[in-house]
Amino acid sequence: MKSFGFSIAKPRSLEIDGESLERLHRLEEKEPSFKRCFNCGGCTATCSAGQFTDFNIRRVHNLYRWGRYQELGEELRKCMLCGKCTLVCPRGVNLRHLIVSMRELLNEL
Amino acid sequence: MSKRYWNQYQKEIADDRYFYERSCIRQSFFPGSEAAFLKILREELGKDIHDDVNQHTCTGIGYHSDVVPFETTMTVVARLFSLMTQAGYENYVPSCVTSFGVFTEIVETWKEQPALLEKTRKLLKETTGREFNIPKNIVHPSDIIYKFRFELRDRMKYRLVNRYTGKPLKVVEHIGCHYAKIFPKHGVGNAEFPYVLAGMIEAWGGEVIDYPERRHCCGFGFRQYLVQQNRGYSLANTQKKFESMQPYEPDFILTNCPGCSMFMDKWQYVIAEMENKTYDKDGYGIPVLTYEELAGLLLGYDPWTLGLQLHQVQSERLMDKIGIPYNKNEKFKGVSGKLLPYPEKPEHLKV
Amino acid sequence: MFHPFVIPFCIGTVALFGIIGIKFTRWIKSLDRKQITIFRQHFLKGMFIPAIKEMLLEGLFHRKVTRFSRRLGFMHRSIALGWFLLIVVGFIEATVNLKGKLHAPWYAIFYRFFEHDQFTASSRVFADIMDALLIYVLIGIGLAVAKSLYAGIMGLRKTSKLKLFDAVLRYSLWLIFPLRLFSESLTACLYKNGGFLTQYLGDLFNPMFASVMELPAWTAYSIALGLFFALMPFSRYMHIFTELLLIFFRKYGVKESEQATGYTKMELSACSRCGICIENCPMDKVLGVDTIQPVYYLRDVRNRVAKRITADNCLMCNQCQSDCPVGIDISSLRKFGRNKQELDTHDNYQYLDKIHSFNAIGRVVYFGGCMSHLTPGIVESMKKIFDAVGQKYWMMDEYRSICCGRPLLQQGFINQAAELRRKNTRLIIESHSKTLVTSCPICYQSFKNEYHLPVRVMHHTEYIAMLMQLGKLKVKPSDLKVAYHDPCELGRGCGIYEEPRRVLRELVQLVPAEREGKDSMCCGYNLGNTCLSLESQMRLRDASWQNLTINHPDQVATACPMCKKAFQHASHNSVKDIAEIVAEHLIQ
Amino acid sequence: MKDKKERPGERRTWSLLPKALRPRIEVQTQEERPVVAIIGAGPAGMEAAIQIARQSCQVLLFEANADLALNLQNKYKLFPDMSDAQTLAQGMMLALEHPLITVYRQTPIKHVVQVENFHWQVFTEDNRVFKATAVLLCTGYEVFDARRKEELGYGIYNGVITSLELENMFKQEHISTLTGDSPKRVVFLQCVGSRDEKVGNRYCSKVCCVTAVKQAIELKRMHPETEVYVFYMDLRMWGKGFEEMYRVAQEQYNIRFVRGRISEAAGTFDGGVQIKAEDTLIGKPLKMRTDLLVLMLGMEASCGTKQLAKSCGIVGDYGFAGSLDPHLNDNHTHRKGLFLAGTCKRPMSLTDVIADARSAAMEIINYLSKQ
Repeated sequence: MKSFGFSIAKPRSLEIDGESLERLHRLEEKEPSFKRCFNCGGCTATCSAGQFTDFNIRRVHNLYRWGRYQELGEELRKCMLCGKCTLVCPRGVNLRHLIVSMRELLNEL
Repeated sequence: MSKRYWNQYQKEIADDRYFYERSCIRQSFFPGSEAAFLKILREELGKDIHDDVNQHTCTGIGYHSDVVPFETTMTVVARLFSLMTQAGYENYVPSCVTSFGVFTEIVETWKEQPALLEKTRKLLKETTGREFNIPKNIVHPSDIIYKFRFELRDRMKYRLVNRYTGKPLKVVEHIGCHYAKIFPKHGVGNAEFPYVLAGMIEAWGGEVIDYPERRHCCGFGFRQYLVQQNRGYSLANTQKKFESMQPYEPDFILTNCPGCSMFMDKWQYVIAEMENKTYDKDGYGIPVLTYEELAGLLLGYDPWTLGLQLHQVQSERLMDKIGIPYNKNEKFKGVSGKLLPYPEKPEHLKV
Repeated sequence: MFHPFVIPFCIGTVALFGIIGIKFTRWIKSLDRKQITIFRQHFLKGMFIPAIKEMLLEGLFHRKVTRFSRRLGFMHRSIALGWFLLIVVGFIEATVNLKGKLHAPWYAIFYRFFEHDQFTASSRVFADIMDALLIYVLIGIGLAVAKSLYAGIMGLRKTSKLKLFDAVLRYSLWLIFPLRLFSESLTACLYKNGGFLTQYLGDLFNPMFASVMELPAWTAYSIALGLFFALMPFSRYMHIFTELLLIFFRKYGVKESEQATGYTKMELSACSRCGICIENCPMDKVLGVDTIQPVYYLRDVRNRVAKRITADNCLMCNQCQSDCPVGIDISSLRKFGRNKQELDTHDNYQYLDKIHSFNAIGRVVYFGGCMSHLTPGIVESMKKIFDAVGQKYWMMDEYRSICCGRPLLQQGFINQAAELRRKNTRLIIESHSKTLVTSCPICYQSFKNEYHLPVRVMHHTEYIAMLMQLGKLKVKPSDLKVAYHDPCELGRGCGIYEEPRRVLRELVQLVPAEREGKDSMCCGYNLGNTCLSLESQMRLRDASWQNLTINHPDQVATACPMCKKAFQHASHNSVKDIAEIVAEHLIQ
Repeated sequence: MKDKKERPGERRTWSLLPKALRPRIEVQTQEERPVVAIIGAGPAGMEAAIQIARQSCQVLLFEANADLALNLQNKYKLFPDMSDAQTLAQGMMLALEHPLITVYRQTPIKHVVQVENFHWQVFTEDNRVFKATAVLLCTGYEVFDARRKEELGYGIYNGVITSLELENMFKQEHISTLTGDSPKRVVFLQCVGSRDEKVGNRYCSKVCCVTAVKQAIELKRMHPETEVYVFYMDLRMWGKGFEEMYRVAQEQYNIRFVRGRISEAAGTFDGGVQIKAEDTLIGKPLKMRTDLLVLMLGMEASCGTKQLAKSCGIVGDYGFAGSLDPHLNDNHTHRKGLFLAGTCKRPMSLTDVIADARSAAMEIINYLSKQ
């Protein structure tokens, strides 16, 4: 491959068709309650880590949903696993397991 | 009814007596195109078109790259108009879509702000001692070819039909953004239904492909490609278009803008070398033609005189499909009759 | 005094002690520095006698099993103690016969085969004692057979499932004593040297049959013994010796560290797979999950086939740990199984570096815990109580809370948990306070056992109990009927059973739950399990609620925000934290 | 016939009792009219009673409380037309004064029993028995107990009130914080006790969205300077005029709608409430101090509904009474002669309740005509 001194910029829009959602399906298998989220934001509002940083667990799992693993980066490491999010979730999503599972799946990258 | 609505999307295109202004970059990248245009107008259609020896840039690239201020651009453009006035013409025909955009923009500005017109007249007078009239009609050469597309069709030797299958060729048409996106009413079909190239393709037997990113910019974008670090954005736009048109398997791309022809052609090489990806089935890339080259080809002009060999993606396979004969040995014969050295072959893109 | 048939026994015995020796050495060598230091510190403190005493009590008498179920205890005791006595008395018998001369080990074991002239009064007595002991062991074996057929006999709901290897071993163990009885009876038939039982049985045999069968029977006995001994170190029966070693080290203050060590291996091998841990496990009892209990988990770890879900799908309610007769630190072993080395990163919480402490000299540091933000009733009541006794306080996590780190630790994030502990430790130390009161049992357990804080750590129930004892809190009792729910982390986790009850007794009428104290049922919201669905949690909660309300209390009291939330989420408004009940009974 | 077997010997058991303890059977034998017992005199029960009586049937209307239509009377204005709730209630009560309608106030019903194929007996708490040909359950709803969501601070912080309490303030035409000042900022929170798996209520209570919009508008009318925020997860403006009200609330009253659920509330030193939510549309956590936090309480099956549905064996989802099917037999149960109307089935708006009561009346008349 030749080097031109620049590369093709990646689009900022979500290009879903080209993405493999295999990792999402595996997450849904690991923690089925994930599918129930209706994005009320209760988790982010109560999040212990979110009181100190811009960590937004709802955003994190939406990024994961669309396979934006790069943008997720090290975000999940900010989580303290205290479980408040799980406790407030009106849809009964098991967020703690979701976070650990996401970290495991992302670790494979 | 529909015809009446369609009339609202037409523009006025002068019949004859054109003042031609050449493009800065086309002369180096597609040197045969402008010559072919003049030939078609003079020999096939018998029109009066003036090609002035004193013409110069319109500053379009500098203007859109924020290098040249608007006042300067207006004065430079005024000098071009004064050349036209001096030569006794009223219909201005800029070869370049960027120039076309700049002229329409300036003329519209003068209409809204007469003070600027006066200032420009003053500046031109002070600097060069020249005076000018505003052109009656500014049209792009593609408008003229569009206007006379049926006349040309009758003189053409070939049609846009695949001679092996008998089906119309599938053509992607791409219109320069500055043709109809800045002042929609100055384009055929406005910005909503740009028809200038599609009209030619349909008239000459081809089939226009309507693909999702049809109206997307080619990626030229002035500031994007001028700075090396930004070229990735330019390239990404072009790639987006290619990704979108690829499933339709187009036979070639037809453009009316120098930037678009250049970038859609050359970026195919860059993408191939970067990612080993081409957008036709066989790895040769999709040929990109200007409307003059296409008209010339169909009228039976020599492809090497039209300058097709200077494109990145080569057109032999397309000519084979249409049935246009060409001499392989004369591909790189110079004007002097001597063979020029062959260009270096790309690693991934086949030629 | 030798006969070739003793060879299997000899091989087995040598293999047994050889392998045990190697294993023990390895384990002891791989203890970590902290454990060795503690062992050394305690070594000179005269722990030897108590250690031996407990080894005897547990190893032979099976005191804790007996406490759980007398029948089960009897079974284990009859096998262990009976066998032990058979060996000891057999040895004495042989020594007496040889008048104190040294003799080979097989001589005592196969004494009846080698010594035929047993007509003195003392030898008759020995023969009768040995027969009595044999009967004692055989009763135990009989009970074990019955238990394997029907667990209910032993007061167990379920018995642990076996693999083939374990089954072979079990059958060889079961065979040993009937074979001994059979062989001795045959010899008694031929030489009249038996005790009351063997002689009685021997006389039933035809001497011809006896003379033919004698040697094969003794050989079979020797093979059964040899096979059992040789395979024993690789099986669950290894627990017989390991338990003794474990008790020894435990008496010397050795505990599980953060990472698995040789001590962990001892604990793994010390599990006798009695299955008591299945008995009260809420996962099994309420949800019917019967693959994750310690007996299976430890087996899988030992066989290196443990799946993640077996380690993960546990509430960490510590019910099994409190029931375990061997006292294995199951929670730690499970934590090792959850170790997330590959995910457990460093420097995750740098964003906490900016947080500064508050100068709280003379104040109590109050740490509500993350969850208390969702139960403002507890926090407000604690503030009221502090105000009522004029105690100044600094609520460390009033606006934002740093987690104590225990939830991470429970899930195997050792580094990350340590990082949070460091941050909190710094804040607490820099506050210069002397007392830390927390409302969350999870934090309490963490501060108490996982942190090394130079301050007094109290759960609010302890704190309130202390205030009451000092007579500082003025309260007016009412005749409300209240049942108390022991949170897992506070009760079984930290042993705080009495303080909350003492507080409640001062205020209200305490009515008992069906199971309480160390048998209290987890509310289901325990943070120890990340895999449980909400539906399962709710089932656990409903079971726990039913257990609590068996005597129709007006209110249920608890001392943990999680438990409170769990019950509150059901259609019950009548759950309160002890702090709230105290605040309501305060005399203004 | 099956129903008969369910409670055999119902009568015989009484005869074993001493006379004084025996239930008094009050026989309604004015004429040979069919008798319909309606349990619960809310809008549904009252409307059905009126409609059935107009068809010349005898109606016995039982109400556990001393007042009729308590829930309705607690309201101030009705959405979407802002008409007066009192007027509506008074009108209905006036229409109840019909010779064929007998209203039994303070008469809680213990259970209803089918004695013969076409005969029902209604047992009151004080051991009276009434005979009826058909029974209509209109036992209604009660609001969610906000204390179950402790994190929202109801019952702990004075600034946290329920939608009912706010409605009451409207009725008294005086809105104030505990300190007596008029609130500078009021925050409404939707879906308290509905759409929440943690408290076991997965369903949408249907009316809270528009109620919050209505109350917000009323609030702005009384205190134009108050800032009003509505925190929602989805705004379900399903009824006639609802969407228009929402638009008016935005445009005319400048009520601000924030998409996010409030998950924590804490007291502030000056007696206000600090809430934590996320503005999910920009993806940032949000903290806000407010003078009043209004919890829009969802509907749950009332005690009476739960108890009667259980004793009749018609328990549907979440303790509500279950109808035969939601389309053609929504007023029927699987027991002949036992009908349902109103919010004892599921959350409904007042408009729907009245329509449902009329349809129940029609079904009952049809049923009676076949006897």
